[in-house]
Amino acid sequence: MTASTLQRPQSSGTDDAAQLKPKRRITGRGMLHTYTWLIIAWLIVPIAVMIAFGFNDTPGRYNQTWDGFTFKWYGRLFEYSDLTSALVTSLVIAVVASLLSGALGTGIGYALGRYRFRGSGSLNLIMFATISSPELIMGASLLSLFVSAGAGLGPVTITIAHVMFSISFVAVVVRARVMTLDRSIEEAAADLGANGWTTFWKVTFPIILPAIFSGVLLAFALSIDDFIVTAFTAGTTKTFPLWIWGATRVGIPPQVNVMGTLIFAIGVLGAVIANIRSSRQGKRD
Amino acid sequence: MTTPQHSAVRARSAAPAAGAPAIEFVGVNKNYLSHGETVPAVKRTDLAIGQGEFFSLLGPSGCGKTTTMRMIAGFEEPTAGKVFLDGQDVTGVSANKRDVNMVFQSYALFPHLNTYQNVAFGLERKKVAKSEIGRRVGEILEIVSLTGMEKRSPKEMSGGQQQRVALARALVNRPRALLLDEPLGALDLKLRQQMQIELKRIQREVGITFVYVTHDQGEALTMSDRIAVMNAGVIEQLGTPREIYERPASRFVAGFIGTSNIVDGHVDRVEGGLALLSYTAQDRVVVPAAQSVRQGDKLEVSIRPEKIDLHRGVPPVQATGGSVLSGTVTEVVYHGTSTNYTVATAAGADFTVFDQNASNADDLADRGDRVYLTWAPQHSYMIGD
Amino acid sequence: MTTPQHSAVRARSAAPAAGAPAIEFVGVNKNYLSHGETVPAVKRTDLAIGQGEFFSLLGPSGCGKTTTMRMIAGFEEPTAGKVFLDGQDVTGVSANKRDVNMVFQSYALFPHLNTYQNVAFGLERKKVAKSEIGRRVGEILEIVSLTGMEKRSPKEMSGGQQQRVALARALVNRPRALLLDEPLGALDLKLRQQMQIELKRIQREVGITFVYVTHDQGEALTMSDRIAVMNAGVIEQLGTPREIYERPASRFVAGFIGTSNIVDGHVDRVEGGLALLSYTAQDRVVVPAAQSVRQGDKLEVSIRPEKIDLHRGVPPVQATGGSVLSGTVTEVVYHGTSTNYTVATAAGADFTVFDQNASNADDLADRGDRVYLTWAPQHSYMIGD
Amino acid sequence: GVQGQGTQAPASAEPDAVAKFWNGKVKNGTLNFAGWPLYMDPKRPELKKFTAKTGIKVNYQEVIQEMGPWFAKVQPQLSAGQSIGFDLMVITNSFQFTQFRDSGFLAPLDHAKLPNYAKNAGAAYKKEAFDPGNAYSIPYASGMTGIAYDESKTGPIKGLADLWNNPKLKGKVGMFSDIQELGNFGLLKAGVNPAESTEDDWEKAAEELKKQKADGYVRNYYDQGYIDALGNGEVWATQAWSGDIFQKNLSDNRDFKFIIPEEGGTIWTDNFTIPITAKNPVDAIMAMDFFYEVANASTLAEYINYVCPVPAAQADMRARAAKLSGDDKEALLDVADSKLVYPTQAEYDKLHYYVAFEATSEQQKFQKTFEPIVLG
Amino acid sequence: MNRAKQKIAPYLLVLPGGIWLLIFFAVPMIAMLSLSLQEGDIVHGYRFTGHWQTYTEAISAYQTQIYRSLIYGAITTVVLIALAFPVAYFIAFYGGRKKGSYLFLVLLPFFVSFVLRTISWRQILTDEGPLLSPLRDAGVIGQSFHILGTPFAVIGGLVYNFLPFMVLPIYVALERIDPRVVEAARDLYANPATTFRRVIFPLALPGVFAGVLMTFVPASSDFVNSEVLGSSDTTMIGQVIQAQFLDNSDYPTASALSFVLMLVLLIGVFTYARILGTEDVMKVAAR
Ligand SMILES: Nc1ncnc2c1ncn2[C@@H]1O[C@H](COP(=O)(O)OP(=O)(O)OP(=O)(O)O)[C@@H](O)[C@H]1O
Ligand SMILES: Nc1ncnc2c1ncn2[C@@H]1O[C@H](COP(=O)(O)OP(=O)(O)OP(=O)(O)O)[C@@H](O)[C@H]1O
Ligand SMILES: NCCCCNCCCN
Ligand SMILES: [Mg+2]
Ligand SMILES: [Mg+2]
Repeated sequence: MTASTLQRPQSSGTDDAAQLKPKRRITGRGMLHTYTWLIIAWLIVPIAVMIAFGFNDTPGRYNQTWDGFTFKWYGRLFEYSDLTSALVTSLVIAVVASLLSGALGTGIGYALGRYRFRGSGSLNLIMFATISSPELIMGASLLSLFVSAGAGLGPVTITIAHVMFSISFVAVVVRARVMTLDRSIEEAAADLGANGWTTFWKVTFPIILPAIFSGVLLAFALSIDDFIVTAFTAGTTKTFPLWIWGATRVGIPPQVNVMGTLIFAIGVLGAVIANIRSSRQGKRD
Repeated sequence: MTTPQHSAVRARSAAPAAGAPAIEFVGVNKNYLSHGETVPAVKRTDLAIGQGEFFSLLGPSGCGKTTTMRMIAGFEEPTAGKVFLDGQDVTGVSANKRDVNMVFQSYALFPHLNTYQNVAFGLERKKVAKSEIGRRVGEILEIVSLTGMEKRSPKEMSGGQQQRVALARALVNRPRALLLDEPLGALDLKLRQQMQIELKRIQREVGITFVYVTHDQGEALTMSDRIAVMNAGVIEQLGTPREIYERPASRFVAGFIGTSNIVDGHVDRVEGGLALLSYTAQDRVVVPAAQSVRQGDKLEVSIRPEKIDLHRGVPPVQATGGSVLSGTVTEVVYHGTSTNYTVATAAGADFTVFDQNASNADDLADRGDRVYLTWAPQHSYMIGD
Repeated sequence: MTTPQHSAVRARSAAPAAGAPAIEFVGVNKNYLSHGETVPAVKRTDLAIGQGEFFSLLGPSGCGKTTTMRMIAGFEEPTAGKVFLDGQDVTGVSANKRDVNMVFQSYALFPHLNTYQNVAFGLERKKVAKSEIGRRVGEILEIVSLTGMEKRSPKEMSGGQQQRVALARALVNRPRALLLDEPLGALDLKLRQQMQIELKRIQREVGITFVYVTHDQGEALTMSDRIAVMNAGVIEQLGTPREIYERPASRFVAGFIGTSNIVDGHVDRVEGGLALLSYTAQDRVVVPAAQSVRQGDKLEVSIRPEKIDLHRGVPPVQATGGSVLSGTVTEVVYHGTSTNYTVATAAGADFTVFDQNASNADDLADRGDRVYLTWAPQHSYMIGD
Repeated sequence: GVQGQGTQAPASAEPDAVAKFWNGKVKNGTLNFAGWPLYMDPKRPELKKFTAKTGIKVNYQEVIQEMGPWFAKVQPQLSAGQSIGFDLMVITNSFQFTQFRDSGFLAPLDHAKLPNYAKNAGAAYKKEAFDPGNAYSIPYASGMTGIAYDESKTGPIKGLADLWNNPKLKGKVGMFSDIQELGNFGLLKAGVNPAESTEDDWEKAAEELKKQKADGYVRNYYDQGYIDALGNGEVWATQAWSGDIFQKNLSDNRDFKFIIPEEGGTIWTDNFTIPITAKNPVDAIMAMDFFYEVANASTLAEYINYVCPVPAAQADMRARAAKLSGDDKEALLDVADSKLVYPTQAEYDKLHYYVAFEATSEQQKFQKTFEPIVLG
Repeated sequence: MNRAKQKIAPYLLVLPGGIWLLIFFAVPMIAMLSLSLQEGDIVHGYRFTGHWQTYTEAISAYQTQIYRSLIYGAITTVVLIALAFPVAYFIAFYGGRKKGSYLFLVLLPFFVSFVLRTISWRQILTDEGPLLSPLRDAGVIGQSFHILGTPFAVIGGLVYNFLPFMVLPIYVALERIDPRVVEAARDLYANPATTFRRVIFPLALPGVFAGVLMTFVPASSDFVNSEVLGSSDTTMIGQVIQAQFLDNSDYPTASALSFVLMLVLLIGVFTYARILGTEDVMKVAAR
């Protein structure tokens, strides 16, 4: 009948009540749906493998073949003190780097969003360059600098590097927020008797704080997972990714899988909670 | 064209044009499914829109105007019933195969194409020859006064100009009907008024049926040949602007279109087709009464503010044949062309009285003045529902 | 308070309130520097706004309304001249130290604070005691009918509610004057009308001077005690709504406020303070003439559409004492409360005639009808410039 | 004795340099030890014993997998005079050893603090050509580079010819990415003794290696990761270090074979050294000497199966075996008699020393010759 | 007074971060350029001699790897567009209220370390691993058939790791398309295919461009995927640079190669961004 020949425009997400018993047809939409899930499955495969092998009752150091299920690696999570300290190093660097780049990036982002000033063009260019430059080159050039300057490598140089590539990301996020900030809100504060300082801390800062926070989170994520730039600037310091990299050649202990799983779980949980909170807020609008 | 067999089914009000109506709904019903629940958007509707008519759908938000429009365009299929265009059943025919075009509220111009390309889009799809496209686009751009803007992209144009591109893009295809869904909603007052005039001019020029959705009653009144007032998925009244304004079929219509003064009371007497409602010795309302009205019935009477005369003293003899209500002026608002008085009447209701600041009009009253309102019985009417 | 020494300098129209005006501009001038060029935004302006006045600044976009307002608030400093608040020179005093408050077009509510916190913001800056703040916020929220909404954040409120928070946030500080820059610009028609009434009520209640910026003439007419009509940085006319509507000082004001019919012609005769302009034997315009008018002068005469009577036949004798123009109806637009006729007249100009659909009014004419327009001399006037 | 060499070594460190370095240095109770994977029992029994004995806490990390990357990694810090985080590191006698020493990155050893070394080290391990007078290093272990293979998949393998021609091994051969190691095997395949090779020989060797690669034999070039590739079947035969195979078989219960190719293999020495910026050099040198106690050398060799620089350890192993019985006894005796731990003359005849470089430019030339092979 | 403060405020705000970027982004590039023109060795130190021959030597020794990297990068990008577009399309147009959830699933890999998930692929694809062993046992593939070490594995890894970077910008572009515009096309007689070709795809192009920028550069300069999943047949220039810096301490060669790579990529990126406008790209990049 008529309904079955109908080509549905894509906009309406709902089905017609007219199609009382919709025949299962192979539609473009259905194919796309299946395809999308296939891609998602593919994306998840290595994660699933990582998680699974954290439960592998492997006898030796080579966690490669399935030897039965165990929880023991969770109990022996901190058995490799150097692995543990690599993780701690990563966390410390990520915290310091994200806070630092948060502060520096906020300054740039705020200035770019708020003022027109000479040099903002070049600044934008440098930011664009840091965002689009290959990490390899940034790492290599930093190494060149440190080597030329005769500076040793270690946590400090790693942090410097991480701050460097995170600043622009923070700045872009903050700038976007500041640009959409209604200037008259700050004028309103002045109008209500607030001086410049009070206006910034009581009005502007709280309003752009969520953007700063997402910038800092982004920087944290970039830092803790960074491998390439870190490889060039680490010297003998081991971060979590570097430790894993080193261990690949000689077998990765199941503890790495466990740590990976835990980081994954915390990240996912955090994202889900943040999402639920923001969607609750959205609903109140 | 043969007379379609469904012609027996007619909309409430006959279409003015001869032959098959440009657009016809027969028993159309539309439900949406939302979160598993059925949302009735348009309830059983019959409707015929004549050839060349400027037809408006008027009603509050969510009443089903857009849904009606989208069923004509082919973006939604009716849950039940049929849609005819020029007498042909188009139910189930997809949008790109229907010979009607739509002007969207947000314009929906193709942002990556310039004016010329936007306007030529439909003709290209129809495989019209290049030279012919050029000719027709040029022609229509002239009609909408956009000659010379061919190369501009949408974001390089003002709201009003974009609006006209959207119009040209639809009109250039010479559709059987043009559907306009709140086309002026996004424009500011001045531009809106200007575009109203422009639209009316263009419609006259091209002679195409316009189906116009708006929730602005002023716009509907000034522009339309006929108006359908919708409420909760149902057409409550269909008629010319004057029919609808002066004889609203329901309380809803009366309230939605223009300002109405509404007063209620119990019938004291029915005489010569007129019902009399008394409030005090002097205060009374006389209204043409339906056959069914009996003494003691409770009635609601509606009077438009421009029909009322306001007197500072006791009203002249000639007025006393009709209604008289005394009261006190609580607000006087000067509007330039007119002055509006708000009067707290003896009948309990607050009345608005509209008075043109005409050549012979003095200031009728000041705030606090004691005044009398009078009007002829034929300018008031009982309201249903 | 002592009379300030500048009191000799007076704005064109005397402030109605006694004592020092709430706001006074003396020789104020404001230029912006944009891309190295000087943009004059407000030209040499003297202005006095009285205590408790509802004062509107009306004018087209870019005429300098916002700039004027911002100079009062202290967001901009005049390039030349002085600004006084309650007789005190505040030129150079920064915004946070001026005792006036502003309501922004976009409301500019603090999105991270709830209603209570928004309203309390100004009092906190003034270090008012906590309990006192609570009391005053509660009081003002009651005035703006927002009691119970204290905990809501701005985005949890409708446009109209936000508007009232903005109002409360300013009013709670009991400023010398409240500045409102198109406060209703973002609201839709219905809400806008509702808020107009609300604003007027609140102003009456608190008795504070309101300086109101709008480019909507209807709004200005209905709400203001006095209006300043600005054009290109200059106040073209300052007066009550009625003064401005009925006796516009310039062609610009006449055109900007309401619809004006403008007709020109050469003076045939000057007699008894009236100038006569003839077009044909029957077609003539009679207008009160200034002393300087001589025979042969070219005059422009303006008549409001609601002052004109439209006759289908030759006009009655009583009307011939004034102006008579014959013409043809080219457009009839039904508006419900009124009908507008467009008439192409013998004097060359197209006339708009406004006719209330009053109780005694029949349809005056149809499109194409030959008609006569008449009006009394005193309802027309010569326009300057 | 094993003769690894770098460029012609200068005379041993001046005596006052030793004094200058060690003056005022004291034991701190911590030791950061940089070692190689598969170079010590994962339970670290010797280190535990050392801690028990001296109170020095040892942080042992398997951070070295190849000499080039290790040198590159620590070079910036050492140049800047900063600590690399390690007090003791085990480095091979390849040209990077010379680079370390010539850059002044190695602390001169105070032999007064190495009584066990003086007493127990084999004679050959006291006159290494790459470090005359053992001024900067004493051996940790020696080892051979040969071929390891999975006999179940390859059948018998005899030598380098298999890695070049045996059709069964196509795409299943692993080679070292260490330039020195790779070059050596190229030279041996070309019939040249690496220690006596000339620049022309290097070209020839490079040709051999390129051919091997072009013919599709090489799956990849590996650092210490070769053992993993062998374990997971990525390669079936590979260049390998002698003791690794023993440990891999032990820990994973596998049966990989190790041979010295009939065309010849190489022998090298890994050495204890103290980075010049070490924070705990006294603790480090105490550990060095500790490993020269016969009992400790014995258990270390027992586990790692590399060539032991302490001859007396062989007797110790036999003595300990005597106290055991059954499989354990068997196993320990196997180690004591292993030709990999105590090679016989027959083995030495097949073993060659590394290419020695007269000058840095030569070493760079060597590197540039073979590098592009590894880097695809 | 106030005005002067306003004037210097932006500079004060920008200064710390700006200096940081200058010293640790701009200056290093110069240091690298300088290093590439030096001669010497790691033991005796490098001196500036303006020895540009390092460039010619390095390029001629490693041109294969340079080409290979650009080709792998290009293939990866093309495959990414093909794979990502339908996903982005589905989520943008049919995702409904689950849009957020779908995007989240697509971003899931980001919650696992880059190195770790690449290694996980190695584990899956290994010659005697869970994928190939059963196939080999079943006789579907030959004894020496393998995936690891082949260009397929390397490009597969690159595609895997960068897929979200392509889905996201395309999604953002598609999301921004006003559904009315699509309806307008249908209204103007375009069938679904034409609507896609003439309206949806052109409007999604900025997203595709941004995606290309965000994937081509990191993919063609990557060394992790080819190191973990590849072999010496798949060596990319990133590995060479990495090795010259971090294994061989041949700083001049490494710097010269880095500089060449940077020029090739940055010139590409900047002309590309010039054409498209950096703003859009940055906006998407910031997501
Ligand atoms: N796709 C949909 N799914 C579910 N319900 C819908 C959908 N579209 C519209 N509705 C519902 O159908 C009813 C009619 O909607 P419609 O859009 O036709 O109203 P409208 O008169 O155009 O209103 P407005 O003036 O606000 O545009 C409303 O209740 C609306 O919520
Ligand atoms: N900061 C500024 N720099 C340069 N020129 C300005 C600035 N602000 C306003 N102007 C110019 O000054 C003139 C007056 O502007 P103003 O904002 O006062 O107009 P307005 O009457 O409020 O207009 P609108 O109704 O559009 O709000 C305009 O020509 C405007 O372009
Ligand atoms: N598993 C420990 C291996 C130690 C090998 N070191 C010698 C490297 C020779 N280039
Ligand atoms: Mg609608
Ligand atoms: Mg303004």
